[in-house]
Amino acid sequence: MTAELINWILGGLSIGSALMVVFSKHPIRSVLYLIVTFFLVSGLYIMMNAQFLAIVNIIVYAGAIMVLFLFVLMLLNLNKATEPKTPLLVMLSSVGAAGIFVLVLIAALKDSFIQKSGQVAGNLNAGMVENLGELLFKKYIVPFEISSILFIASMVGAVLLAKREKPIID
Amino acid sequence: MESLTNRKRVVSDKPMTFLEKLYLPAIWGGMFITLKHIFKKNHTIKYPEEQRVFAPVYRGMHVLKRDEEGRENCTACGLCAVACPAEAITMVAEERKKGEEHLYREEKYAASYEINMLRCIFCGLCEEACPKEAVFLTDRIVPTEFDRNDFIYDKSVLVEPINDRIDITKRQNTGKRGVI
Amino acid sequence: MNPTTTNLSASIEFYILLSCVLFTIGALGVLVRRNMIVLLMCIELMLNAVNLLLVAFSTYYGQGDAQIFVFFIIVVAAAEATVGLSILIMAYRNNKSTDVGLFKTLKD
Amino acid sequence: MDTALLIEKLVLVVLLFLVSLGIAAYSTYFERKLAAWIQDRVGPDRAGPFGILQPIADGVKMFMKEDFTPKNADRWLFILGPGIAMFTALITSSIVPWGTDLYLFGRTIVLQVADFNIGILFVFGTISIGVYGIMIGGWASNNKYSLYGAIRASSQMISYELAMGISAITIIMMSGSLGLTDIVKSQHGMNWNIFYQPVCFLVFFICALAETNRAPFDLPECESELIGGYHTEYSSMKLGLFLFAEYVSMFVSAAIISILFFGGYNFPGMDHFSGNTLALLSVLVFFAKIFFFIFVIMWIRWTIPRFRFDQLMHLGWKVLIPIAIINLMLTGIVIAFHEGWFLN
Repeated sequence: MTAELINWILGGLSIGSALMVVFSKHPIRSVLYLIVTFFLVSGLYIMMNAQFLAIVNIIVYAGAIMVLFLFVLMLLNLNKATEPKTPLLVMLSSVGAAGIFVLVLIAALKDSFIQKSGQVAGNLNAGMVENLGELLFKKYIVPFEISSILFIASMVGAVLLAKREKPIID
Repeated sequence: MESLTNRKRVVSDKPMTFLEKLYLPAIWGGMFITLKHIFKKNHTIKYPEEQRVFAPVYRGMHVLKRDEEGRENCTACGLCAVACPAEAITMVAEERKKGEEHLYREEKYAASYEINMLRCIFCGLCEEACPKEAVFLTDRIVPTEFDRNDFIYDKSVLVEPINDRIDITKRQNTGKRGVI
Repeated sequence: MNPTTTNLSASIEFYILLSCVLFTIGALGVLVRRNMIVLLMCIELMLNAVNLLLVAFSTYYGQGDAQIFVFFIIVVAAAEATVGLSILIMAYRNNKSTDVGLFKTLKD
Repeated sequence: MDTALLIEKLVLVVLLFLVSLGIAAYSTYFERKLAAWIQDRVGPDRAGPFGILQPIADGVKMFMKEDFTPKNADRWLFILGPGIAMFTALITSSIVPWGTDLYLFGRTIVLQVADFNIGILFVFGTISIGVYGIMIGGWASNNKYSLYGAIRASSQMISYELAMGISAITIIMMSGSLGLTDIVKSQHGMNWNIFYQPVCFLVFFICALAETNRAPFDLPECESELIGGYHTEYSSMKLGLFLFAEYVSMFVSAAIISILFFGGYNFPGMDHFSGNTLALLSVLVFFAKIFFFIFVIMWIRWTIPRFRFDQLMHLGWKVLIPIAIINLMLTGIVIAFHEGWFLN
């Protein structure tokens, strides 16, 4: 089963690179591994026939947000790993907590209501542009407009925050 | 003052019009100029195959002349070395022995005569200073070398071969010799 | 897996599991790392895990609504990243460090 | 999957790869020739007749040169940078429709590697990844000039992507599809978008110049200020990959421009032909358009001086984006009137 195999490979690699994001010493390496993760997740989207979201994921996440991260890292010149070392106890307890968390999540979802057999026969092309466009610009037009206002607000906020204040001369 | 060419432009700093602020007409103008140049004749001379014609007063590599009987003209008087502004010329004089009359024209000759071609500025003052018509600048080009020492030319390079005389008649006819 | 009943090429459980694990890794990063930039990145990772789950369910049920939500989440993530990074730049300018411990002073 | 289809696509991919590299190689030659002609010179003419073997000589030179990695460079990322640049430049050509269908061995062969129904978004995706090659390469060199080049490149590319995207949206509205094949087909019969959207074309073309780092927007690598910018520390074939990537992306962007605005493989009077003749002619016409745009891009390089960085940002944010948005709105209104939205 090729499709299933591709899914497993993409999933495994994305978990691996996500781990590398967390555990690589160098922030720039983290960014690059995160980009790899996004690509793998986009691959999973394509496997799920959600092409539009896959490309949007690449354009927005990998192409814009991560460039921003990389840009900030380069501007701040954080070349050396300046981060203080996390104490071993914190490390161990975090890993333990995370393990328990994922166990609880899986246990909770294991017996949940997901219908297991012959029912769902929705639109096969739900992830295609035509469908999403219809939804976005008819059913969800108001949230769409509001999100653009959110964008402008965040843009103004970012400019205001990052702008260097002029020294007050008295 | 009257200008020599009619290309003079008076510079002004009046504000640009809207059309000028668009820059597009200016860009089109510039593009058109470069396009015109694509079809123009190019001025390249492909050097080893084609060579530029030298001016008659061109000053290239030196030559130490011999007279009609093949004797060296130079008497090692040192005037060229004195005249040289770049101090490129050195020489050692020696007296002519018996039996060397077929080699050297006068009683004294240059045992060694060296020109440092890296120092030489090819001004031609050595040629003008020489009273014996011994040193001339020719239209030959100084070849390139890989070692700085190879640019110090001694007599083996400078003196013209007996069988392969170097033509310097053009330079003798320029009229400056013998004017004084 | 029966292709006539679902549009997914793997079972839905696979995607649920994967997204749980990715989310946990993001949360783990927030716990473990001290660098603010890496923290922001871990938040992006968690958002991405949620997105994955939404897309999986959307395809599972053959309806596009969840994908619209993913779209909005991406938008919000972009806004969050810009604001977060500008706050980070401000903090770095004042303290020459990107350690989250700096924000301890906020409680005083 | 159909084995014949697989072989067909594989042949197409290999062919496309070779053609892209060949055109990129000869673009370097042609660029030097054109520069020479514009400056009343001859240009490279020693390697072979008229110097047509010059790209091969250059390639051999690139291979023979010392491959040097700076001591404090990040070794892996230093290698990764040019690789990403080349990869993203090449992969964009996979969705370009090169001509009408070909009929061979009783099969219909589509001259396109992948007909994505979101083709133009794919183009933007690859463009937005393309910046990583330069950024990673510039940062990994551990050189301040490289870093400046990388930062300039990323801010320039992000800024110009916006105006480019908006002007592309105008074209999407005109043709009603994101797929490049549909965009080409919608321009059949001299309905080229350039006649309807000249302003949009201008914006898109300027942005394409900026995205491919061509003059007058070659600030990331400007020799006079940044001694080569992001590829200062690169040598040998890694440098070669960077330079090659630039020419490949120039080729691809010329293809995209001619698809979006000049009808792709459409040409006047194409209805008189059919079958394989039409396919061959359409490919030839398409390549003629591509070569014309490559020529124009080079011609611009040797005419217009480089921008200053603040001028670049001013042009991108305060001129091109507003123009593109106004153009988008006008187009939307016209389309709405045309389809009679205000009547009922």
